[in-house]
Amino acid sequence: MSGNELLSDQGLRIDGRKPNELRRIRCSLGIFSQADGSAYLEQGNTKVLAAVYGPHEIRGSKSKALHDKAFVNCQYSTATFSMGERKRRPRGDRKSTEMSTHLEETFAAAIRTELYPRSQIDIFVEVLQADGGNYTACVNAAMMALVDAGVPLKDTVVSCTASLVKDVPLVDVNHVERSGGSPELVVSILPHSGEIVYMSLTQRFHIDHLSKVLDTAIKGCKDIGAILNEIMKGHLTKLDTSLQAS
Amino acid sequence: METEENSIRALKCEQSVLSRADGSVMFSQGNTVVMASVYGPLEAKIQKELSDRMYIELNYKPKTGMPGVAERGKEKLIKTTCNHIILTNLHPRTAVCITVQEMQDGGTLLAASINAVCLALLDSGLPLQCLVAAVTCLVDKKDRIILDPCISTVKEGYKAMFTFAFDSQKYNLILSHCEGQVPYQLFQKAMVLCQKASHVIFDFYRQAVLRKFSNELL
Amino acid sequence: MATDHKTLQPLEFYKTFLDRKSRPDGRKLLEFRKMTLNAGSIGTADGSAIVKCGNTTVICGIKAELAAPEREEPSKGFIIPNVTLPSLCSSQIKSGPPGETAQAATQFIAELVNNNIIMDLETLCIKVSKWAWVLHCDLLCINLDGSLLDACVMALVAALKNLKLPIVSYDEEMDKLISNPDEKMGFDTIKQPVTSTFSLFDNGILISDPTFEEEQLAAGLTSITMEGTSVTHMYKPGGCTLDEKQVKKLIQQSELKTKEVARLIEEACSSSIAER
Amino acid sequence: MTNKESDKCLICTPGQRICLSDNQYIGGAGTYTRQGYITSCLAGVVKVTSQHDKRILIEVRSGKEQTVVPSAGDVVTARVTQINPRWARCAILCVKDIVLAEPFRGQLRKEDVRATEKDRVEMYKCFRPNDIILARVLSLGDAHSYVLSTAENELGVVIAYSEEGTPMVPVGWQEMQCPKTYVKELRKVAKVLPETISNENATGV
Repeated sequence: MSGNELLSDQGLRIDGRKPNELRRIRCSLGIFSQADGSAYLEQGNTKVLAAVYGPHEIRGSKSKALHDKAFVNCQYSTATFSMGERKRRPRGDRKSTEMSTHLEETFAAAIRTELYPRSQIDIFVEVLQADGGNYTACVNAAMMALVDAGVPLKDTVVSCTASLVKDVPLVDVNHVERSGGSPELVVSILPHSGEIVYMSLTQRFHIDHLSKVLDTAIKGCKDIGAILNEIMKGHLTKLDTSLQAS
Repeated sequence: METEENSIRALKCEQSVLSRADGSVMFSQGNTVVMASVYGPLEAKIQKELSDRMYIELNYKPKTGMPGVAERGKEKLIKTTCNHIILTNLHPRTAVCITVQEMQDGGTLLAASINAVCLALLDSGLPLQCLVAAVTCLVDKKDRIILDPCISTVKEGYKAMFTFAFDSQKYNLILSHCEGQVPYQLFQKAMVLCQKASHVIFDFYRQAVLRKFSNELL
Repeated sequence: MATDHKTLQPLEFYKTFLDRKSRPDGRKLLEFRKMTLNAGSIGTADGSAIVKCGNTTVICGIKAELAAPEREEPSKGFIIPNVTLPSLCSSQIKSGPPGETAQAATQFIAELVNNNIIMDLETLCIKVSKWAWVLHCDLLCINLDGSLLDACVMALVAALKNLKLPIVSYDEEMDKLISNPDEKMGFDTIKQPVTSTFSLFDNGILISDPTFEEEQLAAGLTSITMEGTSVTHMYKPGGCTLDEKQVKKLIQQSELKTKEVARLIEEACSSSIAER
Repeated sequence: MTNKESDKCLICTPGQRICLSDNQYIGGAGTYTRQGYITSCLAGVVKVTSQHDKRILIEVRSGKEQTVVPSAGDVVTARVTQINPRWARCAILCVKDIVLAEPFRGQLRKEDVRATEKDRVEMYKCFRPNDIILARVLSLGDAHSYVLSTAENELGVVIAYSEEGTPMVPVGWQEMQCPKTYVKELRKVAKVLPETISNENATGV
């Protein structure tokens, strides 16, 4: 998968998007009755479910209890039918545990945990269909689920990926572009305050390009943030009539 | 469609075979042999403890190998039956551990293990609401209902196999487990047949208890 | 005040509804919840379906692989079902190895599949004792609100009908499999068993399609699987007793639901989304 | 945000700055102040209410009742799960009048049961498993349970079941009676008038 197939000379990508164009985002909130907050998010062909339980009592080992703030527990799992070939262990493998710890650190920074001392907030994420950008879709879905659960957040958390092909930065990378060996920069930010909460880079590119690719990623995050805010407001206006009454 | 073989195979049981168990039985139905033991009421583990009733733990041990998903399915069936027949609210915050060990597979394992558990509970003296008797029947390819089939008839292949368990008060249905597909009238006919056959097993329980206490009274 | 009554004395709260022949969510005693079915929604799976019975939602994804059949049954392929309840689906489910409900559900579906009720396993065989299809059917419950078995069976049947496998032929001398990708083999002619779950209360009241709370409060639970008018499986794991009259009533009630669901699956497989 | 009262109420998302936090505006529930700005931490509708001392209170209210955790001083409703001579373990079901999605674990020590003669309290004379009690949260306690207290007259047993299983009627501040079997059982009764009791019983208390 050499460079010119990823980016044709007219500047179009494999799936026909322009380099700075995001994949189609669709999201719905409050889709489960059992969870306190839930969300379903589609970014292109990547489909992710997120559910939030809590804040509730610490389950399992009591050692995790923090006396002054809530303990955020995340679990990232991919459905066995979500990839090309069947995935043997949906949860236990190293990639899932790594993703879970990254999610925990991202959301421990975003949730106002000091309001709920010695309790636990559970965030469960299930990837139904994986087409690249799994981590970013999980972060965005988990954030929407937290908002639906009414958990107070310092700020929304938005995540996006960016890549570099033939010195042209691409935003919101899908599976084909990622598996073609091109570098992938994943960034999670708090859009209003602009702070970067999580950043990781796979493969290599020259240091001069870093600022260019990082700006593309952050711009991608801000655009996704705006779209998700609209969806949130749309969801709230639907509930608005009940809010007026209360 | 008369049923040529409508009798239950020879039933034999020996109670209090294990010295350390509160109740134990070696039960055989034809050439299906099952052993059951009851330990309890004993102190429950903290997270398993129920505040208003007794926690029932049931392990089903196959003859060879580790218990798999099929054994877990059987465990759930027998466990919920025990939950109904044992008066669990008389012993709150305790636990009882029931173990079923498969000794020989003569075809009707599920029915034999339910009868064995009932006998073991009788032997252990736990307060029971009623007794339970399980009967298996088989509908072969020519729509004939065979009661309590032995392993050879099962191996010949069958259209459907039902296991029904009835209580001793009004002979109502407590447990039912079926494999295979059969028209509704035949299903109803099989259930009625098993209900009549369960009387045989209840009489056997009475004789077993009689035999047990008779040699103790002598 | 109602929510306090519900949490402090759940059984009395529920009994007040039962006495008036209704239920907290407004349904009558033997009324089923709204069912939605969406076939073929997961692109990466060979066959898939999403089923929503009331709030209980189950996704079935089928991945096909090739393997050698067993020696005792050389001409049979395999269907391996696996019901997973992630801790996402309810607060009662803890993360870790599958619990008792998940394993009992897997066992229930395995029994349904293994004695040729849904489809004849011979159709999955490519070359006797050499090559056969293995269908890994993964049933993922993403919201558990009672009557899990109904949703699982419906999702499995819909996914199998939606399944498309490449037609594969065995080349004798080259001992190789040849498949032409454009021709696809469908499974539309499979039988469609339908499960309906009822929960029983000790005062003889029977209710259908129970929610999660109703299952916890009930004294017994039974799931009847039927196909047309014949009974495939009456799964009653203990709990309070049933006499013949009640069993007859339950079977008639599940016959109604069988027609309902058969029509729903037909509709779903023709268009991709169907609702009742 | 302009000060004029826009007819369409403003919907805000977490992290959105609402206004400058000076002495005229104060942030209420659902908001927090950061770098001098009142910022919302919930997705919901901004409620602007002017208080009696002419300062304007800014609140954000989301559709869901806000998630709450028992904190010191709250009156909670709990169910007693386990009793032993030194303490009673209970499951906290509601905090003030908000029902919790999942119970929290609480512990009621012997010396916190009564205000008077603390040390001569016998637990089995005050509580039984499955009783519903009103209690006050004293502190967060050790790692796994909140410390509760019923040392006030309005706190104690509200709903208790007799041996036979029927809800009992309070007939004194230490006794409850089963309406069916007329058996009297000892409980530390809360002096609150449960609605189910008609008035003429109240005079008997």
